[in-house]
Amino acid sequence: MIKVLFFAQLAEYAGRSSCELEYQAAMTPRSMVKSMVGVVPKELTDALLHDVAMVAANEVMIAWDDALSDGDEVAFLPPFSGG
Amino acid sequence: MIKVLFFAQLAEYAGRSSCELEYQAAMTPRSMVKSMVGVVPKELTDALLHDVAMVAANEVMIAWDDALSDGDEVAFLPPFSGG
Amino acid sequence: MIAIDIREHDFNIGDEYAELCSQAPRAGAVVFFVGLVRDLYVDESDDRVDHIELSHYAGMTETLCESICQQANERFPYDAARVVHRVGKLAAGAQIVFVAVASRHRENAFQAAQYIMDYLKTNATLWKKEVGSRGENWVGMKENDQQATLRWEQS
Amino acid sequence: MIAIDIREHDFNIGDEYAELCSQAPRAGAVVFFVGLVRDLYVDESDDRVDHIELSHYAGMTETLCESICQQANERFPYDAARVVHRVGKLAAGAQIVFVAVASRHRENAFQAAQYIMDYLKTNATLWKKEVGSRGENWVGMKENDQQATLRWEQS
Repeated sequence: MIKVLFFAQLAEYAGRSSCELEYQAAMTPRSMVKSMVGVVPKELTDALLHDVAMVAANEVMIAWDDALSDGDEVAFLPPFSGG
Repeated sequence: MIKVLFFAQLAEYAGRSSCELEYQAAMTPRSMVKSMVGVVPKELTDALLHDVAMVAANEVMIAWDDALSDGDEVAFLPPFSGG
Repeated sequence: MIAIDIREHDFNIGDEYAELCSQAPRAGAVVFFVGLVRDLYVDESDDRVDHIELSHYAGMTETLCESICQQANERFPYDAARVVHRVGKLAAGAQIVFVAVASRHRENAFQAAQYIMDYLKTNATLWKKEVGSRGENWVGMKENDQQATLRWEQS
Repeated sequence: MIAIDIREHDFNIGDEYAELCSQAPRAGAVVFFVGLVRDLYVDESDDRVDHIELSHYAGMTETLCESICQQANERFPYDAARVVHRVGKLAAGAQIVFVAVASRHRENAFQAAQYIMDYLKTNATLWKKEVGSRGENWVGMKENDQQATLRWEQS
């Protein structure tokens, strides 16, 4: 299983702040989002595929095409605006 | 009359923090200090003539050869070290 | 000595200062930054922000802030640093963030505090939503904040 | 709004912060600097400073500090600035100086606070005597303080 976290506007688009997905061989953040198209709100996949969100796996920043492992916690992170 | 103020190590050399001097025509800070030689402690005139003290008249910085006026408050200021 | 606290409740400047000083008994210089919720939008028009809502990635935010403070310490060695960042609903005028650095010398304290603030804006998992006369809007990363970070990388 | 206070008694950081904020209700960023009496000499040897004695030219110091704050405001506009500088006998560890700037934006607050501190060191009629294991010594102007001021004149 992969635990997926959404933050800020992405959580609003998703209507939730987290979900769980079945792990698939050779899964990457990009392939995961593509597999969500049509299943989750269109705003969410549009934002993830076309906007500038970043991705973390287990609290470490990774690239959109990095391989994921079963059990990972994957977080989609919109541009930061703290401080 | 000219009121003269000494600060920090200059006050210690002078053994006092202020004194009064008779105003003389065409008096400048430099001519005033030269007229003090032999009258005040040597450490004071040495420090004033050879060190890097600055001079203020009536709380405004002036040059060593600027003319003074009767009634001025003249202050000799060692290098600053606040903060 | 680095301390990071991401929390909902407010902070007291006097208490935070005392805590920092207790961690840095040889320091000669302390620099603090406090960020407050402004009631203005970025364009400074007549519209007004009523409050902001700050969310974050609990755990990762603390790790990133700690890492930013360590990087600051490598460039501008200091004795102690302290970061408090609030999350949740914060009204206009409220305190958002406190960054303080205690160092032997003032130049390092100023530089480290500014470095930490600049990176906190661009590299920590915190998100701000403005709620006011323009409705609800997530704040994007500001270009001048990105430039502030770039400045450190080029110098 | 500029406030200058040269005095013997100690200051409380929380109170000074509250006072500054009350003068700058629209500020989004506050930067403070606090300078403390170090027990080390400038060469950081094993010798120890017991206390310092700070004297000043009453009246002129306030005028010069006000002028430094105005110059900072011309270069880095801010909403309010506050300078508290103690004089008299101050033990190692005591607070000497408080400089705080409240501004709309953090860059100006950082720059103005640092500008004020740098000029306060080199351009205000304040003198420090260190008393400790090396006896009594008047502190001269430090070369790196002069360089810090020059940096603002060249930029």
